[in-house]
Amino acid sequence: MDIFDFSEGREGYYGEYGGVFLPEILQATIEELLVCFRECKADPKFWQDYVALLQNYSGRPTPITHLENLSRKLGGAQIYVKRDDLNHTGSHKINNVMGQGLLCQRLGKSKVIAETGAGQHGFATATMAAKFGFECKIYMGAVDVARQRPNVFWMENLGAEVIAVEDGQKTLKDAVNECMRDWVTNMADTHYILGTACGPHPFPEMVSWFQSIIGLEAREQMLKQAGRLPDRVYACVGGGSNAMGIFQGFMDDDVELIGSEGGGHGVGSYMHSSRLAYDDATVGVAQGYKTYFLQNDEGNMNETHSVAAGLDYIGVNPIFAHLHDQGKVRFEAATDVEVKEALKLTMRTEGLIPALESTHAFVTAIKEAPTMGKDQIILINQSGRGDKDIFTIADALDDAKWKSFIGGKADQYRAENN
Amino acid sequence: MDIFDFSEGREGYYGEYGGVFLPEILQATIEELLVCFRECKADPKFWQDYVALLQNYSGRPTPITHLENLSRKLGGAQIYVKRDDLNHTGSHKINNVMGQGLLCQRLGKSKVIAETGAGQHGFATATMAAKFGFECKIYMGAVDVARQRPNVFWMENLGAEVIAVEDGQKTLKDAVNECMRDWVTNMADTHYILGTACGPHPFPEMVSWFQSIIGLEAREQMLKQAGRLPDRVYACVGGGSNAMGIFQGFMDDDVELIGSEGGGHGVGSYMHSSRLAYDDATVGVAQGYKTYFLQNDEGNMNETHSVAAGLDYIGVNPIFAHLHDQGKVRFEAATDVEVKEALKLTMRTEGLIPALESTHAFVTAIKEAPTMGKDQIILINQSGRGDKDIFTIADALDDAKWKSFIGGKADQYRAENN
Amino acid sequence: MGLQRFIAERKQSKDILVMAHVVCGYPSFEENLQELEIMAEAGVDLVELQFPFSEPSADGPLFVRANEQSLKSGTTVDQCFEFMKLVSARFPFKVLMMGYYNTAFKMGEEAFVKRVKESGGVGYILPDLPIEESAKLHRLSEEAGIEPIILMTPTTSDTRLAKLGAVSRGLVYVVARKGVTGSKTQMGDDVLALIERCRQHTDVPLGVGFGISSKADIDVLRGHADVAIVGTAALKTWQEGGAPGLRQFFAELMA
Amino acid sequence: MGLQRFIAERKQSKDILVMAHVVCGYPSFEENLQELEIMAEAGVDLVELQFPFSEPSADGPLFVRANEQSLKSGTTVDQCFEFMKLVSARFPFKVLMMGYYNTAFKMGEEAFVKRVKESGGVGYILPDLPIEESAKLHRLSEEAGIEPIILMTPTTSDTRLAKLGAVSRGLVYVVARKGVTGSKTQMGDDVLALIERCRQHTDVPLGVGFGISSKADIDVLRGHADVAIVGTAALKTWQEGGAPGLRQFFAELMA
Ligand SMILES: Cc1ncc(COP(=O)(O)O)c(C=O)c1O
Ligand SMILES: Cc1ncc(COP(=O)(O)O)c(C=O)c1O
Repeated sequence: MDIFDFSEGREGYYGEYGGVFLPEILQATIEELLVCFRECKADPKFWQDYVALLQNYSGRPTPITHLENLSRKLGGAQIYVKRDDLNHTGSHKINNVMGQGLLCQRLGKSKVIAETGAGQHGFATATMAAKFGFECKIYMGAVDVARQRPNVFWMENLGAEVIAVEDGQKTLKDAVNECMRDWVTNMADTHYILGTACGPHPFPEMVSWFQSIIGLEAREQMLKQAGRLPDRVYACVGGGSNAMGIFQGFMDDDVELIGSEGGGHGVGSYMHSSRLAYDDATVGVAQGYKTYFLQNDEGNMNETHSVAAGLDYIGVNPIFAHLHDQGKVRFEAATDVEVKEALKLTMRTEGLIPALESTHAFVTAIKEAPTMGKDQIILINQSGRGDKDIFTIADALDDAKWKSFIGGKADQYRAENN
Repeated sequence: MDIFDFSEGREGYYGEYGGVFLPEILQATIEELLVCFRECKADPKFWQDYVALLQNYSGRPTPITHLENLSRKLGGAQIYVKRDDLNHTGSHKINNVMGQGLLCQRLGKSKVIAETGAGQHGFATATMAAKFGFECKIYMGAVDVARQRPNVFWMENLGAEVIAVEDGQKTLKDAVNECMRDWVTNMADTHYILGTACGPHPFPEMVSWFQSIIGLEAREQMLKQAGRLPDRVYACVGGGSNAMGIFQGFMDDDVELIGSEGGGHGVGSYMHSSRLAYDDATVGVAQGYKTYFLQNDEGNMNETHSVAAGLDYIGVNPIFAHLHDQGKVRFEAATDVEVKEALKLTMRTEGLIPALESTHAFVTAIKEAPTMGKDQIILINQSGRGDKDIFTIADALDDAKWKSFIGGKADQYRAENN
Repeated sequence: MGLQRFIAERKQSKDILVMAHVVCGYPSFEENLQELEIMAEAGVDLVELQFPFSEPSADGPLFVRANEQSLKSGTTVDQCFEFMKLVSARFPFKVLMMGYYNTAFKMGEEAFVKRVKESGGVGYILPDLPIEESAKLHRLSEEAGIEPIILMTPTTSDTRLAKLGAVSRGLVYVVARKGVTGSKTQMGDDVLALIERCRQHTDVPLGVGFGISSKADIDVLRGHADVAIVGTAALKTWQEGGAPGLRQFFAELMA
Repeated sequence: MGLQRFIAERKQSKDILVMAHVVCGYPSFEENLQELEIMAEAGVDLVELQFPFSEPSADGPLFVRANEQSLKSGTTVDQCFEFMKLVSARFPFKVLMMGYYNTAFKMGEEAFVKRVKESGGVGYILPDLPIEESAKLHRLSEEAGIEPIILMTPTTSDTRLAKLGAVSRGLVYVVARKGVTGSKTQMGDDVLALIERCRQHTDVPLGVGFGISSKADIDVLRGHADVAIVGTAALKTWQEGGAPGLRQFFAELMA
């Protein structure tokens, strides 16, 4: 099945989802991007360059780790983990960003802009911009700037300008809007590095294409290491890029694909970011594309929540909306509380620190592994590492020593200033 | 040249340096370790298992990155970087730790202890212990515990007990002493995972052996990627394990090897940790071995300093003391100020964030590259990533926004407690 | 009377019409009425009533905040339509719905068109709805006798202008420059050239907007465009100078 | 008179000798003297004078801090030797240098041996110096007529005990248990068995130390060991009870 074969349907549509809903002023830019992307996709050399860049700069291929301890402890399926946390900058975000960097070069543009929530995509983009020599602006909700200062610190030191967005909820979705505003002004020399498989066509397809490297590697590695394909593959779903990335390796196989969304405070709480696992989202059009959004009856977006900033988003990529309708991907939610427990378990049992986002995939896998046979195999995508999120994780785990360390550090800084 | 061929000299001695200076109570334990290590080294299967473990768990081989921007900017030699920062847990320390984990299994011991300064080796050891199922105690100077809380946080969450050492300067060397004290009591079921190529024989040889994987990979990669060997190889030198690791790949070649030590406040300041680059150190015996130490005339150790906690140590591995005597490795120092500048340059020019330790190697390379020909090649070992050191780096760069973020965070925690 | 005929009629007595803008419910519907009162007095010909949306990505800071505040104070789509009904009944100018496509999409395109019509609106501007996605909505609008306002921009190619021209009806909104609403545009030869380009692809009247803030700006357009569209400048004036300020603003603008 | 002969002589009137310990310069040389006065009064036979070192890795917390404090207050190796000279002249007990090898290494082994001898010391204990590294120092010591104290421990194999025994002279220090100085040892059959094992490999007197803190402990050793070595317990008593405390401690210990 090629989900990106539009010859039978409308270009850029996955079932009824997707499309391009952009101001007229951007139509030429998005068309130019589409043309360039089609060229890149058709050019085997482009993909070779892309793979070489990731190998030499980001450490790809990332390995597959067999979690023997956790598998034994849970007593069911054998658990394997795809280690995209080992990428340069600490997550799968770098894959997409490096790909778009190459594409931006081909477009002949000298500036990049990007939205970021957790800061992970912004960090990756700032890194890429430093490497490629692009001018770089990162839009980030003011709330996120305040709570994700470590990433802001690195972005700035990598030479990016970080702009705190003071509108709306001052989080990810508002940063996306602000990026659009920059883009409609500066499209002549600026490429918008969208961070996930969302937004107007061709972004969902393009980001999925770059991320497909995860699944390509993983399929081959599973065959080599475990001797066969996994029965189930788990990935967390924010916008859906890491999940699309790994799932694409197994689309044509008899492998069950499970996306794990931000369950936040749980079903019925209206404090979550589960667009597909829960029943609260409806189809709408915003931020350039049509998909399931967490919105009210009038089409205004609801507040969302997840302990993982990278999952805390109103929409989901249109491909998943379609695959969900078709029953080709199953969606589950992991609540904040479950995520904290799974994180602790994973750290102690295997010495891995998945990002809070990735831990959502672990939660669902950990729930299901014991119900499976010992001869069955599951694969989890560890999209990122958690050690970049120490503030968030320390807060989540309510660590008293951490808090007193921060208190002491603050006192030290104040004393220095006097 | 095989520096570990002791058939002509005394076992465990490199020139006049090295040896075993341990209490009698540990002689049996160190003998047992030596025998086991000799078995492992002679067993090709052991090395295969070791390599496989690092591949599957830590992402080895780490790549070599060509720094085209920095090379162009400096206008001299082509600069390549060995990316041990991409390892699981963020530095080369994991290599040694995983190797000793396998060895500890073979020894049949169920507990591990380790000293740590910056926390990087402790973090790696705690990770390994979680993976292998060992009980784990990490000794860390109280001063380091206070300033390196993030690593302590992760070690504890990985299940290790972190013990703050209140003696002496309350830093790395005191943690080493405290480890020895634990070991003389609990050697029956405890293996001491020494973190660098120092200490009594066979530790310098053993740690060097495990770290030699860096050089093995790097040599092959340079030939493949650059078509030939580098003219010079740079590595930072704390205890000397990452430097020994990469240098071993080029010992028999016509390649100049340069170790970069912690220059701290500079020559003559007596606030540094340059044992070989400066003239302040003399030969002595402490912490189980004979080498150059920063000590006074009576053999009591001096205070040392480096902006990089991982270089801030009184001694240097005995192999380097010998290679220095023989003129086989050149030693230079990088001062704190130089390190900050090189870090900024590297971040902005290449999107890399070397650990403060590794940045010492960059400093020396950046100084020398412009004096070399464009057709010459240098290789820098990036032993670790700096994003784990945000507190140290933010302090070093004196970042005002970071300080006010910490102030705000402290206020938030205090408010929560009321 | 349809939008296009209305413009044609008005243009018999004026060389350029003026379209103004309010964000429904911001600062409040009461203040909206006061603003509209002043606009009517000044002889404004057309008014866009913006239905607030949570993701107004084509708007500049002032309107973004206006959208946000309006929603915060509880403005609903239903209230906006009721307000439209009131306004179109009370004032001599014609009223257009302005907003984002999701508002129409969520209520259903049929219901949306019906409701605009019922509320006395003569058309709508949905800046994030490209023509590729508008076929059904345009058909429904035609059936109902209201006009979808199409945008033409400086980045639009001639090929695409031709496509846009072919489906344009009622009024074409010529976007004077790149960017979002709100910043100042240098009204000069570039804009006139753009109008000229657009004119070659459509026969419907051309409104020019984005950054118009003074009589001088309008003077530049006179003889080239049919409608001058004033948005942010008016809201800014209202915020800073209240009713007297706004009265003076329109008096000077339309002098 | 050499150490071994001194022990033999003393043992004619006592079934077990006692060796005590002070850390030079801690709390101060003056207090060291007061302690030694009390030890002499109590009839202590031997005293180790510990030369403070910055990395005392074989010592427990109390001695670690004593080393540290002494260095902080400026104690030098020269002062320690001067003190040794004073002490060995003033008191009837014999004095040994105790410390870490770096102290000897830095001054040079010849100078070290000469200085110990000159200062009236009868030997030295360097716990981090294994016999493999001691050949030269042992030779120099033999020439000078002072004794290097060799340690035997519960983890030492019989093969190694034989090797140690072969080079032992003056006194062998039997380490009663694993660990560092300072914690309590259960003085029982294990210790006696260890002494028995050591005895099979050497003819020189055996001193037993690590954790001896009471008369009861010594009573266990009586008839098995030649010397009971008391370290931490005495320092702890001094810190807590001062001179009267220490006087009572030794009175009870040696009753
Ligand atoms: C580590 C990590 N995983 C997952 C996500 C979610 O994004 P996506 O669903 O596009 O993979 C993020 C987003 O920031 C992330 O940082
Ligand atoms: C990243 C990194 N590099 C280098 C070092 C120095 O150690 P060594 O000289 O043993 O490589 C450390 C020590 O903590 C480290 O963390």
